[in-house]
Amino acid sequence: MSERVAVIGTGQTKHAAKRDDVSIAGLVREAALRALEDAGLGWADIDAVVIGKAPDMFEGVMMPELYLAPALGAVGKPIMRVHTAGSVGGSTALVAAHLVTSGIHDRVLTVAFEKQSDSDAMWALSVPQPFSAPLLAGAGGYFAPHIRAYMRRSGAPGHIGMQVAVKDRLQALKNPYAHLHLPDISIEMVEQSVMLWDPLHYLEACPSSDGAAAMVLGSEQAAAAAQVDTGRRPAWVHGMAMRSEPTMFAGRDQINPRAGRECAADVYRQAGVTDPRRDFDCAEVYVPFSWYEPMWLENLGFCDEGDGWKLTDAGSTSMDGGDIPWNCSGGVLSSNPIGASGMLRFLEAAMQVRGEAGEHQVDGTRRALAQAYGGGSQFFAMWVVGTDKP
Amino acid sequence: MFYFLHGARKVRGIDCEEVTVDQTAGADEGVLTSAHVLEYPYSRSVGPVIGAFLTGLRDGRILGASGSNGSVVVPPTEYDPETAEATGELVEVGPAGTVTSWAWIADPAPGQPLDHPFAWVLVRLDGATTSVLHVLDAPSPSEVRTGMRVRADFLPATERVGRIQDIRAFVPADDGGPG
Amino acid sequence: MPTPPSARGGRRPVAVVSFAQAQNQRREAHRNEVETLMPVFADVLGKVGITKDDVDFICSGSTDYLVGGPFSFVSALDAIGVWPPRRESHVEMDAAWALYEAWVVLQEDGVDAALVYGFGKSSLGDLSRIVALQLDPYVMAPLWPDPVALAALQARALLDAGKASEEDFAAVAARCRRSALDNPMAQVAYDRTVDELMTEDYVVAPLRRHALPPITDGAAAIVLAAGDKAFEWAERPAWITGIDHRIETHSPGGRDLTLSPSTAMAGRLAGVQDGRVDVAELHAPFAHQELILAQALDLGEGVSVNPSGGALAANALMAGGLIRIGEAASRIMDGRADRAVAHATSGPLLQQNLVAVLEGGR
Amino acid sequence: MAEAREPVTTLDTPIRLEYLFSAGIAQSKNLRGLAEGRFVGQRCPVCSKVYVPSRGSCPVDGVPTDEEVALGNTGTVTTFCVVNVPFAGQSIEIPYIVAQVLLDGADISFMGLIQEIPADQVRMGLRVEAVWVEPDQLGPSMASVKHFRPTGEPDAEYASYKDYT
Repeated sequence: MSERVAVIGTGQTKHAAKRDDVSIAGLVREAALRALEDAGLGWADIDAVVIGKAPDMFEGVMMPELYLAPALGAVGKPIMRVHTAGSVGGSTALVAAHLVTSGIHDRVLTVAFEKQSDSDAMWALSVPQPFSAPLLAGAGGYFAPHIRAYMRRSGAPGHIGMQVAVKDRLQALKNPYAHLHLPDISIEMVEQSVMLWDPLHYLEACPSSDGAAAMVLGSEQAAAAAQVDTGRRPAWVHGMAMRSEPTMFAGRDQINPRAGRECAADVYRQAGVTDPRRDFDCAEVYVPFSWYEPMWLENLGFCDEGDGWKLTDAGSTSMDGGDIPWNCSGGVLSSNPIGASGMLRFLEAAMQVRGEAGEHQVDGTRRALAQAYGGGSQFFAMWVVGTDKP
Repeated sequence: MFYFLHGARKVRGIDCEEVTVDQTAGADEGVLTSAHVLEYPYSRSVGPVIGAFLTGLRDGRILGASGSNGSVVVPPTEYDPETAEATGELVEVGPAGTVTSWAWIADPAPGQPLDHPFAWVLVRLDGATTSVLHVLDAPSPSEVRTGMRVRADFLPATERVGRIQDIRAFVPADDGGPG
Repeated sequence: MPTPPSARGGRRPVAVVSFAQAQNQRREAHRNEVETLMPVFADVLGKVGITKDDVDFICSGSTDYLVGGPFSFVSALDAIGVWPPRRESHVEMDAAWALYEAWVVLQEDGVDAALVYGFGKSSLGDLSRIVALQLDPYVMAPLWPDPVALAALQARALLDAGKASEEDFAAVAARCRRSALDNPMAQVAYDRTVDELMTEDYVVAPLRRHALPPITDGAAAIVLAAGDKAFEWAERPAWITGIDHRIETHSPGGRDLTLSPSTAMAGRLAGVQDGRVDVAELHAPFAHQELILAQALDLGEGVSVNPSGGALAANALMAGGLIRIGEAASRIMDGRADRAVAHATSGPLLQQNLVAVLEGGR
Repeated sequence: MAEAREPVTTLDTPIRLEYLFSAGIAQSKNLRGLAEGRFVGQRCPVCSKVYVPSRGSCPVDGVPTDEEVALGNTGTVTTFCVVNVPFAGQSIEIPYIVAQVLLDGADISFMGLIQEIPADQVRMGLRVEAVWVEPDQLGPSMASVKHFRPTGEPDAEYASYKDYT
């Protein structure tokens, strides 16, 4: 009964540690204007705007959709602001997509951003709160123990994380928008980088970036019109899902969270995917620390539990000869404007399906998966996009 | 860092009734409270248009942006606030203008531009089609009215750094100007 | 089986079937947000005899700046128990927009019921400084204008335009606070005449103390249900026959502050004009704003405006808009009204507005 | 004014907001326990799991955890990481160990500092006990726990804590 929805335009900024050439409005407009241009549309063609970002404390602007509404052409239109922690870029795209699948709007602009250099990401993510435990470990200190637990549970050898770190940075060299371009990246270089939170090296962690991502989502009619105007085909959304679970509770599996498994099952059912490794041509998955690639390979059902690291080890997730390339854009390990990082996954999957990914295009991609997660591995957002109209 | 509060705090009067909030309530049942400060010295990159505006303020002049249908937006934005299309060239406006609304503040709060009583004002600068929010340094509310002429009073050049507070305040101006 | 009234926009009839709120108060001295929300959830689910497992979607509205720390919505989830994993989302907006998101999701198959909630403890910080951070961060927020001063600029514009008098502001405040005497959840209720109120001092001229809202700690929740499920759970569901929201430009100096074109547009698209309005719950934190909103919605004589007392009786930030929808829906559900308008606002000086039309049908 | 200056490209807008944070009823009970040098957990009436610290609700069942449970001083390291990076607010000499500690009788682990053992000898399953600060330093905060140190008992079996990593 739902209407079809497709991605008909994508745009992103050049991501960088500090985009000191733009205001907040300038940053989001850079991505939004590229998405509009890609869709062959102007501001007046848009029916509604959905904007997402992580905590307001990054920029020190409370509910910035109010200040940004005129910058995004939203005057006289509906605008919504989503915040679901690290998964927000993905869930923002899903809220926008529902505005189309529900039959309410035809063309929705969705934007996600973070201009975290206005403050400091480490500070904003862990503003010290009264009565809470003293800051013991910093951001990675939260995830490193889970990585150790994964290694113990799966028996993965120590070099797997470094392999992911190298692979994603090599792939980022093919993405002109990526923040990190490290042409000399190698296992040795990762190994010799500072061991931040043992077992995590510095080069196994994501950077802190300024950046924005934008998409125009269209109804079946809007997609047909855009294809005629621009000659570029839409990426059809074959399935979308969100799941949340509590931050902590007795017996919670933080390595292979049930919310992630069930979110994947839901989105696969909608898209008719039964064997993700076979049915997808590539995937964009939120991997902020290298070891999350093998963990999410298992969580997303690309292999049996405990076998994720074997796929990484065999090079299966590499663009260079792998059968199921992950994060051809360079992923979160290469660009991390936190609020936009999830939307970049969704957007990059759409670019692959549209054949518009340039140098990091996986030829012949017909179906791709995007995943974003946030909080303490507790919020998940996913979509499946494909070339075929569902 | 941790303390139990004794005595009630008088809360700044923005309630609809004079209220004194008893912050010891709850302590009787052992509920703990603590002071918490959220503080950061944000440093914002401003981009070309706001950058030009702030540079202009540092130089002692006020710039607006040309928008659609002959509008001149002050303070200027990269985009027309109604259509989102990019704004055009920057034009000098003011420094005099007309008050379009005002509100008298008898008891200024910390961080506000003046530490003695003043009026918040919306000022339509000569040559602009929108109004700027700032403060008016006037002796009393009886000397403020909508439609009155005012002009920007800049800080001395040596004290201007390129921020909205480079305009110290607006002041009454009996210039008989366009108002 | 009865049929729901015809609706605009949506393809599937969706109704409010339950509403609950915490006692609105100046300072909740004991409970944290989780402890405040738990009894509200028990109440809102209990009223229709369901559990958290009966809802397919959960959506909330809140802001980190009231608490002064990031991710405040995350711990609030512990008040529900989102296990097994749930389909859940959050807007950093008044929870009225969370309700809008839920209404959108309910238009599709597979989702038949949603729990929507909002919460805000305004007593923790200094609201007059916090809210200044909603303004343009380059040229307005650095001046730290407080919300009362901004509201006074708007009230002055109304006076200057000859659209209202200070007595009109007092009349709104007197009526709302008098209505609030019948609302056990209200924070401020009294029976005072306009003449009495006009003797109060100005806080920021032309606003006297009565024209201001209280500062409130509060929380609220609503259960939405689609189609048959609404009839199953409620004797008389409050059907959302229209809902829309619009925003205006940001800078107060770029708007005619005496008008609310976004409210007018949302109201038109929600179908306010399609029938007689019995009750209107308008989210007007300042007395003069009710006049602007009533005019924008073209509410004529005979409409009972803010029978709950409105935001002048309790002003829980991030929940206040949702409470307007809940109060309007309650009057449909208990048969006191057949057709109600609910309004929510966000941002400085009514920048963003949502309007919903609720109907009981036959 | 005379000399040409660089155009303005950045704007400093310091923000300072003051709050009165309130811990709430349940968390206050736990914090007052810490001020007395002991751990206080709370049991969920539905699933019987013991939470420490509790925020007042069971995150699974969404009901108040009213029953207080006194917990002992010992527990097990379920997983850990070695911190090698200096960062703002840090007061301990690097490298050091931050571990998830599962107190005996509790059903949830929390983060704690491990000391009095060389960093390279810390392991999953290590049995530890809390070392509290001097009595006059005790306060309603996890800062009352100076660190955890090995008890010398044999390591816990992996199976006993693998669900709590």
